Amino acid sequence: MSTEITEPLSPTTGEPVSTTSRRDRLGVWLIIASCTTGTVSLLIAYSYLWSLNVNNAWAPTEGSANWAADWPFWAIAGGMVIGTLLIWRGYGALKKGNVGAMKSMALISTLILLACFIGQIFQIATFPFGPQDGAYASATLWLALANCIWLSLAFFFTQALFNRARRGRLTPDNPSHAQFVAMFLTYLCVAALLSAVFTLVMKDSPNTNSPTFGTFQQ
Amino acid sequence: MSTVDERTPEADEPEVPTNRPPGMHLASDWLKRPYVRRILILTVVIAAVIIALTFVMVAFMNMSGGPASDIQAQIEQTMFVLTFASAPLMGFTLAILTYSWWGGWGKVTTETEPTEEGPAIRTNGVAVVTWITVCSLLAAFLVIWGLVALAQITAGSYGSTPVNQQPNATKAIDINVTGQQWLWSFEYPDNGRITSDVLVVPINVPLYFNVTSKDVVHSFWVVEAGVKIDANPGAITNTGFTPNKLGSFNVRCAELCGLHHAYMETKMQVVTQEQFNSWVREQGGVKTS
Amino acid sequence: MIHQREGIALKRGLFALLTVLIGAAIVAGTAVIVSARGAEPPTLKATVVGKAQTAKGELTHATLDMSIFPNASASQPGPNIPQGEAAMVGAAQGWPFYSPSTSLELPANSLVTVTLHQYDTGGQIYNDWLAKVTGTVDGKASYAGVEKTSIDPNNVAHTFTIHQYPESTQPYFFVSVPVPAQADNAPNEANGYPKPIDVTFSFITGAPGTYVWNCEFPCGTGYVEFGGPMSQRGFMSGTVTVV
Amino acid sequence: MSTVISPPGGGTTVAIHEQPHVPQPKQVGKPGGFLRRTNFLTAVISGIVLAAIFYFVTVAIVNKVTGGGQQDDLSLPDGLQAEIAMMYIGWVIGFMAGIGAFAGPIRWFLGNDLTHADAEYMSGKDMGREKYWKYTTDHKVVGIQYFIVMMVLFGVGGLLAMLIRTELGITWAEVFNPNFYNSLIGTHGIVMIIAMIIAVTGPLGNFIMPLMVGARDMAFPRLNALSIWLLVAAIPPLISNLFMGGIRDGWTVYQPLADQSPVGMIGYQITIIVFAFSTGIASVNLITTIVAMRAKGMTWSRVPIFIYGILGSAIMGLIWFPMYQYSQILALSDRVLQTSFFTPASGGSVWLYENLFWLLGHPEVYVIVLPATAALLELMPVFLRKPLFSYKLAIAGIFGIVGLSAVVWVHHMYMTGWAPASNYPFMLSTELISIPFSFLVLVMLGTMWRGAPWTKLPMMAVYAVIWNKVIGGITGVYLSDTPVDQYMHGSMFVVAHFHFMLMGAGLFGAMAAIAYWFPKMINRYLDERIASIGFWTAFVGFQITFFAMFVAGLQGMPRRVLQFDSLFNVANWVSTIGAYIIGTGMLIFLYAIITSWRGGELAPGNPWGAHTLEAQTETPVPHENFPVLPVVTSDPYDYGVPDPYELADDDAIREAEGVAKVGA
Repeated sequence: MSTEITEPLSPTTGEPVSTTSRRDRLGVWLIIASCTTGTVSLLIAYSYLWSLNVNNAWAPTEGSANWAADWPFWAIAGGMVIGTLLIWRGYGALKKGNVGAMKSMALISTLILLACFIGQIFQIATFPFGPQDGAYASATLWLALANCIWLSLAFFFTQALFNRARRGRLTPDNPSHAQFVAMFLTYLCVAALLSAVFTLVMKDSPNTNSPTFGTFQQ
Repeated sequence: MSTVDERTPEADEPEVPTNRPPGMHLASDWLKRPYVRRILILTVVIAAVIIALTFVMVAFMNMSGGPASDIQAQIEQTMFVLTFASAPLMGFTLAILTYSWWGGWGKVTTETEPTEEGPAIRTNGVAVVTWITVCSLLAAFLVIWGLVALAQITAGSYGSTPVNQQPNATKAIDINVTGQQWLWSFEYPDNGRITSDVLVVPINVPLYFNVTSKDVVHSFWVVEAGVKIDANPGAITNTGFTPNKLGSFNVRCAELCGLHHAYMETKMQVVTQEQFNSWVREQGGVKTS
Repeated sequence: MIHQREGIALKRGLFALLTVLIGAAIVAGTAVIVSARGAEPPTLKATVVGKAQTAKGELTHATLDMSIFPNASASQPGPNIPQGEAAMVGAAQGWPFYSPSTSLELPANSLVTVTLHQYDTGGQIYNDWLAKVTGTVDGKASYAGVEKTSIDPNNVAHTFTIHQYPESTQPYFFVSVPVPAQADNAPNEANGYPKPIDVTFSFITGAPGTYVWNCEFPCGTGYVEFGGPMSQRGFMSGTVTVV
Repeated sequence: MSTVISPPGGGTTVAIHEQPHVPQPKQVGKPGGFLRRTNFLTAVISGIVLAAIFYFVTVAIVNKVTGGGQQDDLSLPDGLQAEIAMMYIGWVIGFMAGIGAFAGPIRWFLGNDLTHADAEYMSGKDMGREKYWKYTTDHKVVGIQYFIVMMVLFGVGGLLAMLIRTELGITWAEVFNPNFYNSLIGTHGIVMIIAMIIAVTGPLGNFIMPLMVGARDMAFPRLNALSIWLLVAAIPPLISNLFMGGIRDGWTVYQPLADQSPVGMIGYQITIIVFAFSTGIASVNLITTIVAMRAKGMTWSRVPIFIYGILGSAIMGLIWFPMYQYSQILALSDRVLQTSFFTPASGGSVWLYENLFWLLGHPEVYVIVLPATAALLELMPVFLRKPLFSYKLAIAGIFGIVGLSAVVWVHHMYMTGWAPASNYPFMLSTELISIPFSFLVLVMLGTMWRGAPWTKLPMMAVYAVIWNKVIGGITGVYLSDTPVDQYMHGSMFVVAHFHFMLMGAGLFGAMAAIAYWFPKMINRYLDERIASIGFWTAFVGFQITFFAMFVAGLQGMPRRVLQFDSLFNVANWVSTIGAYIIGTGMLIFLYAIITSWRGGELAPGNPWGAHTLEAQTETPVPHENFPVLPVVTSDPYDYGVPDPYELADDDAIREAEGVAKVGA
């Protein structure tokens, strides 16, 4: 490895940042892979309980009046998508050398995600059912709760991007952290959209003659 | 080292590189090597021991009076087949293991690291290909046998298809098995819904069980009949068998279910049809037509 | 040099032995402490009152007198499981329990008459079959003097159910007697409990053996109300020794 | 850069020179900053404090909500559910804060990045013993910490095992209260599972692996410290369950039975949730290090097989652990929030739990067995002075197992009746996984073939382990076969089988690996004689215990019972005697470790004459691992002399069979 280095070096290991960021990118991919399994297991729980309708207790109490409203899921997911696109945009600008754009994009995205976070909490608070009201209630509640946790993380990340851009840690020749955050946010968007789709598509359970609990009546 | 002569080739083997076809390809040459002979003998011995052990295993399985149904008999037969099929390969593995451990190829017992290097065998096409083929064939055989056996047993226990759709099960008896902490109870819907704490069944009549639980997961295990199915809360599972042996057998719970799990046991009494009918009558039920 | 080596080897051997001994001591100590902590309450012996004529001829007649309380109180302190244990399993004052003890001892090959004084309220039992009387003399039990073969499954407080111990060499033994519930508004007496419902039933014991018994009515806490007192020895479950 | 080490195969070496003038961010405070003030003690204190705060705050809130009265709904579990849960969460957060785990993220958030001085302080450079009690990022320190934690866990699990066998050996009475016995088996199970999961990938994966790939440290040193301290934080809740009513449901804690357990169950659930984070982070770190930080010239066909084993194990842990984690999160919410994922009366499904659980539950077995096996494959060539036989076949075997492990979980659920039809395909996949396993067996046999073993403990242990593997394998054939499993499922036969796999192959393999790398880690030899005595005593006891258990299972003894038919008495008496022998052996082995650690014979850099990179740097390993990063020119298995039998035919055969020539 020659000494004339055109790009900055990692202060801790002395390697060129391209080397360290390649490494970090792999790490981010792996973390996303792991998180995906988590999301998948929530979706499995939702769809499996929906398909079984054990003891006819999938639907929240009587009637379909108690399904959660669909639009909040989509609104929140939409907000997350916009926030994510902004970060990607900022990353693009940053690579071209426009740090200011990165800063503003990160700030706007932070505000949007904060709004989503508040909206998410509001949605959970206003569900037409409590956690005790059967399987649908539980599964939907947890899809929302997971999203809530993700959003708080996303808020942390984008705010951090803003801080780091301000402190000059995000430079055109060392932009990788913006990219990592954007990658993670993209995964969050996919997760949010998936839960929106699941809650939209799977309402009334297909299984209408499940056995009554503890008896032999089909 | 005393074993050097074993590791240097026989007189008729090439000492130096030649262009003659590889000795490895001639099984006869290979079999001439002393250690190969010894290992093959060991293989035969060990395989024989393993096969003998199977009889012991089945003897243990039958200690409590089984097999009480064709299903259990079939399970034991499957065990025989599995062992017979895998004994040679297992024997060969253990033979090489024993031979190397016992020092057939020499041993280095020095404190310092050995000075002599072993033969630089990186790989061996013949060995690899043979091994993979044999193992795959073995696995294939086991799978196929297992699938067939499973299909037969499922048919014998009516799998999950209702009993009235069973060609051979027109006169089968339905029994509702309820597991709850920490009791089994048996309801006879065909016999006026009488309920009993003991599973009383007539011999040579197909039985069809609907199994469920009132609380947590239990597992309905008729030991000597080789039938086991979980009793799940909120779901009904099915199994069945045809008892072919008079006597008293064990019904156990095979899934941890709390404080008295260890005591969640009862008996299965296999009796003659007459005894069964009289039992049903004194329980106040109606006998099966 | 060699000598020294051997000395070291000897020393190490001794220390290794010491390690093993310490380990064994730890295991033994823990076992003793734990087994003492989880000890069953003192045995309650059935009192022999003489002979009785039964279907099986003349047998020794023994009686057993127990009470079922809905909760512990000043007059009824409840099972004395160690304080720490109680806290650990979240044992509350509100736990129902059999009194005076849950470890029963009955004479073999004899007629045993059990009297239960029932102070607790109840409700519906999961398995109607357990509202039937099983395994007693001619399948009956007397409820406040009235002989019945079963009671209303929607008004059960507890059951007294002896069942098989996983041991094929001892006689099969199954007795289950449901105990009706107090009315929810039953007035309390001086001792802070309503007037008890007395349930009396008799069964014939066989050869000596060990069995367990427990209540089969969901009177505990947690999932299907089988946690808490239902899954804690000394409250709603215990052992039966036939000697 | 004075010393220049020569890589195996005597290739050329080049140096990656530390840049003298790396532009540094502004140094905030002294190097290390906040971490200068944190250590294990502060962690424990702040953990306890925060736990207390969370507890009392929750008590206050709950009293406000419920009006402080006695709970009237009996279907709620006993005890202070939410309060205890919050207490445990408080403990974990407080502990991590007290150890300084949050300093890094906060600094990143604020943009005060680490300077080189910070990094050096955090990696414990020129620090004494106290670095083992701090949030130290050096992989060698983390490896030792894992080593200690692992031995503690084995101590606890072993003690519980002895108690279990005592209960089962005394067939004429209940030694323990049944509900304590139930929590005994559960706690023994999960403690041992956790200990086995970290047994090889923890100490060796962290200490040896970076040396082996020729790196200066792991890819993410701070994540490395995070993973070990998360593990440490996760252990107290688990152990404490024994004092809070216990987990009375076996290590699988099947729902909804677990809902009836006292608050001890919450300890289990919190532990699993945290441990899953720890494992996931560790896996990310291991995989990245292996993929991105190998030495120059260490192509994928020159990577030591042990690295492949770690890689496979890490991949499975990374992908599948969240399933288990979420199953416990949902179970906890069933308990505290009264949701109904697993409570059938209100729409939950027990099958959902079983599926989520076993989706990790089975790969986890290979997470345990693979690294141990790979470690043996690594040390066999060294002691036989022969190349590893058919290196590529070994790799194929490892990744075959990793791939198939994802599609076999239902063989734990043959008898649940959740989908009888699925038994056919899953029986197929389960039998198929025996093929990649057979690859590994052939590699071992081929490596032994015509080799003269150097009879040191690690090599001798290999024979023991292969024996156990064969027994575990053949009994596995029975269990994977649905008809036979219909009899065996849930019986003692299963218990004996998985002990042969996890303990016989996993633990004994780990012991061999520890014995092999002990000189490198502790820079002293493991006392050969005492260790061997301990090992073989344990081995003999192991055979006695679990063969007797096979017998009990065949006779029809169910698992997890404390009283049983007198038919099983003899088997259980024998089994208990054997268990005590195991205990004795293990204690002797433990003593060997302690005494060698304190005053063993000093070891050279390369005690066994191995060719792998970790053997090329000196012992004790310098802080930077390698003064000069090595360059690899061949795979580490270039042992042995040309084989007269083979000289003529190698290439002919390889062409004929299309098997590629391996290595240099």
